[in-house]
Amino acid sequence: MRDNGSVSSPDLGRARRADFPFFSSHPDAVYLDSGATSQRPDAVIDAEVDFVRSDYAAVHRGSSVATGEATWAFESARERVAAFVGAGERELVWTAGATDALNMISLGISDASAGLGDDSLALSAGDEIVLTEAEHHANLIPWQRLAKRTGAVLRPVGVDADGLWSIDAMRAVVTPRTRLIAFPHVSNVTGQIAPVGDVVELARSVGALTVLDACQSVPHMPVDVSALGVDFAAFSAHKMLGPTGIGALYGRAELLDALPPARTGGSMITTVTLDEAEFLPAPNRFEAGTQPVSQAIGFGAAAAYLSALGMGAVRAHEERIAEALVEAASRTPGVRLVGPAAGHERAAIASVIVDGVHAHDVGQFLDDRGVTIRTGHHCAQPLHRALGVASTTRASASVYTDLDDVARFGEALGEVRDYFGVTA
Amino acid sequence: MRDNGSVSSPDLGRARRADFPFFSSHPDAVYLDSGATSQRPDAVIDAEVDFVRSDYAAVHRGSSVATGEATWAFESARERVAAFVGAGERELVWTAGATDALNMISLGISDASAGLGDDSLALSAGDEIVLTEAEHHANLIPWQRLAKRTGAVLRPVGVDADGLWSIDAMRAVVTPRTRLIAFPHVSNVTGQIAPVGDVVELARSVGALTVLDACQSVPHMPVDVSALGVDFAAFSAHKMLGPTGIGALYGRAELLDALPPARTGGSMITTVTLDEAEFLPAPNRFEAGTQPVSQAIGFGAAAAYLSALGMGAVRAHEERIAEALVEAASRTPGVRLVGPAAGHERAAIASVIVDGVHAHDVGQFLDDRGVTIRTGHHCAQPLHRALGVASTTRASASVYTDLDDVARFGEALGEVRDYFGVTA
Amino acid sequence: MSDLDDLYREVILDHNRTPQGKGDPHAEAHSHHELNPSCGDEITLGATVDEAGTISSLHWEGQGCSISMASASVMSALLTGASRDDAFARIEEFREMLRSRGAVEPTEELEDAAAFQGVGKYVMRIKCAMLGWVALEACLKESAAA
Amino acid sequence: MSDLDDLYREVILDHNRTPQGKGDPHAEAHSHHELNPSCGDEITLGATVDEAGTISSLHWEGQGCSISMASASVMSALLTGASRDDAFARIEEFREMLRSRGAVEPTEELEDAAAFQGVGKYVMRIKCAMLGWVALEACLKESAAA
Ligand SMILES: Cc1ncc(COP(=O)(O)O)c(C=O)c1O
Ligand SMILES: Cc1ncc(COP(=O)(O)O)c(C=O)c1O
Repeated sequence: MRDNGSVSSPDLGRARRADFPFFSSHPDAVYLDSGATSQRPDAVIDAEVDFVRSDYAAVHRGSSVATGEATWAFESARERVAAFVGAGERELVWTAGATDALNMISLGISDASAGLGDDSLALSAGDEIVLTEAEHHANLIPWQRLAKRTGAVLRPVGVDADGLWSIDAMRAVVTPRTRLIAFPHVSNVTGQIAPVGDVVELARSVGALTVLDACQSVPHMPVDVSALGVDFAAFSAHKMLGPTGIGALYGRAELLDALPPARTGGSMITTVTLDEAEFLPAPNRFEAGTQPVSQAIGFGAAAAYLSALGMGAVRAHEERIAEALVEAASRTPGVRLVGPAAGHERAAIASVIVDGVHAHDVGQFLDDRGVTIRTGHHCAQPLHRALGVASTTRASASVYTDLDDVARFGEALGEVRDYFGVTA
Repeated sequence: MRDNGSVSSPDLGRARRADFPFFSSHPDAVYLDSGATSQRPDAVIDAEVDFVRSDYAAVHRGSSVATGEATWAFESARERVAAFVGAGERELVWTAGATDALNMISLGISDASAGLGDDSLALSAGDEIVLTEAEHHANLIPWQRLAKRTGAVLRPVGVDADGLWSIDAMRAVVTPRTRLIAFPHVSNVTGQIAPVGDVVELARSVGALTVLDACQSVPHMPVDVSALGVDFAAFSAHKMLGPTGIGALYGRAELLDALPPARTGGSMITTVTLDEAEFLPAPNRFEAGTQPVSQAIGFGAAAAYLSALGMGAVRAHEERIAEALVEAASRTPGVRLVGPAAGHERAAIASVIVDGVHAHDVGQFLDDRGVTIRTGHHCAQPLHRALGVASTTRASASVYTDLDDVARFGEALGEVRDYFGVTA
Repeated sequence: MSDLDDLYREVILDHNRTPQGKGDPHAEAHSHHELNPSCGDEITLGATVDEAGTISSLHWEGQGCSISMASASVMSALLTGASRDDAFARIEEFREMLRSRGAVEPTEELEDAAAFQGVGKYVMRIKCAMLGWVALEACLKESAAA
Repeated sequence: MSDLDDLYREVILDHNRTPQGKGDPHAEAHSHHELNPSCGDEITLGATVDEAGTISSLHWEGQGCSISMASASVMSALLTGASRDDAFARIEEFREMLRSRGAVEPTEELEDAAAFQGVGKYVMRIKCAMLGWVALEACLKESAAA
């Protein structure tokens, strides 16, 4: 289908499929739902399974050699994931996922505001939280709840008809009462990439904290949270070739030590009496209870796998995929592509609206053609409301995605309206 | 070492080891740390790995066939785990672990008390929360935090010199202002088994809710939460032959529908605007974000594995192990066993204090003899303070534990004081 | 017939193009709103039950995929004029057919609604097909209680 | 020598039985409390540094395993009378030896403290061995800042 003769990176795309057992089971699968969750390579599965089969033991509790070795493996995984995103070791907290990480921040600030911990992070009635209309629910509802608990006010940055927000629109919303700006590094619907530097500068100019939803960036491009200068960031392992059940919270060291832990229990304390508990410094203060131990080993292996590919190369590969996705959608009659226009920077995510055919039906048709994509509101109802639709059809890529996949997607997309008898 | 000729169940103990790859890697291991975390059988590891290798896809989001199949597998696992503990399907919430489950309750009640949700669960200043001095930190600190947020007061039920609490002592503490009673089904230090029926009756007499910490019971004996009549219960997969990174919250249907969800984000909502979000009914309202999908499959497989063994048989086996542990500890000079006296009911958990030798040193010595046990305060500092020590040495069993393991533990325990030159 | 064609039978595509029963649900004695949270599809359906227990009038509005819209349409044609008890029975039968994932054959009573049998194979679409039926069920329960 | 005997060398068991430097830490110019949260072991250590920058007096109390107690004892013997800078250097060297998991050989300067080399193999015990040393480090930093 592609006629400009460009090829994707020789090391990525089809060449990588051999590493992913999912593709041995489904050799013809066109898996374009990596934005929802990615497949896992053998290296990740084996790291976890080998650990579970031979080296499994409790970590950070007790003194046995087995515990020592398991703790060592667990902490090495932390170092690896921290290094992968440019965080210090003490700045990386294991969480149940990105959603959990974002809640950890908002619930912690709630407790700080209620006088349960360092009040440097407390919000008062009338303080403002800025976020975008493009937010995934995970980076929206926790702030709604925080606002309800503290009397703070949400100040949304609107999106345009293509679903895009701008730094100018954000500047117009930020005031001296802005205490926190939450925003998506990459939108999971439009693929828009945020001008992080500008947002950080804006936040600093009013003394606000920044919270970066890095779910869709960390798996797909080089991300260095320290260099970006954000205060907090969240991402999930399962979108970056790692296991489900684990994610990470990044926070600048002094902020993490000040943030009250929302989840409490074992292994995060120093001294506990019946009345009081004193908490450890970060990251352990946030890691109450038995941690996702084998998942951390898998997460570390995923970071190592991506590091070996090189995130610059991954981004370059996915830029070519993104271009091809845009081209495929743009050339199909009756299909409207949301997000950045052709020729503009975007992640390898393309959401489309097929005129006259509901997204569920589009999805079912593509599925029948062996093309797995995602339909629905993608946990971004406000953004879809702004786009004027209840749902869209989204294709999203990863390191194993190839231009052939995009071609198969484009082909099937071209047949949808015919099948449902919609006249062009 | 045992001389009374009794043998353990032919189906449990050594016979089961073939199912656990950990023991192929470590054929001589005496693993007596199952109270901290258990080993996983092939059936559990394979269920998860097979799913990840061939059937992996997002669940509950989108409409593809792959998603449908993954969702089906995920929900079947829920049915299995729910049935295993006598819960309805809608009454079982996946959590990151037992600690997370207990926090979900306490944080939800905090929000209810702050006016963010159904106020039938709200606490007011002066309301009382009863718990025991034997509590694991996971069932203590969340209630301390709840008390601080609401002005409620903690009323602890004390333990005696052996670390045991009694229903009489609890009766003396409960008042008409008691709104909630949190207690451990089985103490992770003493192995004491709670008189659940009496506690539930007591709670009902004053209209208080009951929260059962079932971490150390569900893996080791038949537990039917509906028959027990508790309002909430929490347990973890990794202590019952399942994966880390997942646990479960049980709640009576009407309570779960009333409890505000502490963690918010995707997949737990109906309608979301920039200002407001409406939440789904239970269990989904508590399952924000991508769930521990492959871990749920593993958890389901663990429940199936234990069901096949029969929890009655498991308990009978572990009763014999418990007896042997008590005997081994009691016969060793200079060793003090905490918890129920010989001849009394207890779980297969035995914590000891070796006169003149610190628990860490005891643990190191046993470890050198190939006996993995756990040393420390076992996340129960108040209980240890009551016992008059900072730490104890704990042996705990599971389905693969054999009387030989107990014999090796007893032997090594008998040599400890000699090695450290403590005169008898 | 391919799986896809089995899902999107001609009768479904027809009903989707020219839906029956569309009208103001709030003009009826009882109305109910149903939402499929995973895709945002929604239906508001109203029904009036006369003294004899017959569904004398039934109208709905909504937006959604072809399965949910066609299903509401087929149901309108099938159950307008039916007795409440028959309607409950048909709703239950329809649900059973879908949940059985193809194992339970529809009876003749379901008429055109039998065309939705293929939906059972697609777990994620069962909710779509049930949307209008669940809304009617709620209206009927309300009318029975009144 | 077995791994266990390498961990519990004679000098460690001796120091554990008859610890040196025990006394009231609060009588010193600076004192600091250290806790190992995983086991509850704790040490309070006090130190006085004279004008010349020499640790003129050092006392501690605490309870813990043989490794933590013997280590505090050995350190007391080694560093009482040492200059602050030498003490910082020894503390760093001791930490390096433990963290290297046996790879870094101790220098002669560490004297009896070299006996703790075997601890490095046991990840969970490194904190035990460091407990008193970390407390002294905190006291010395405070005295340097004053
Ligand atoms: C009695 C008891 N309660 C709660 C917990 C906490 O469980 P988890 O660490 O799996 O969250 C444990 C285990 O550590 C326990 O033994
Ligand atoms: C932009 C964005 N933010 C947050 C999330 C939530 O991540 P998780 O579901 O892994 O918690 C997702 C993924 O669904 C996402 O794409």
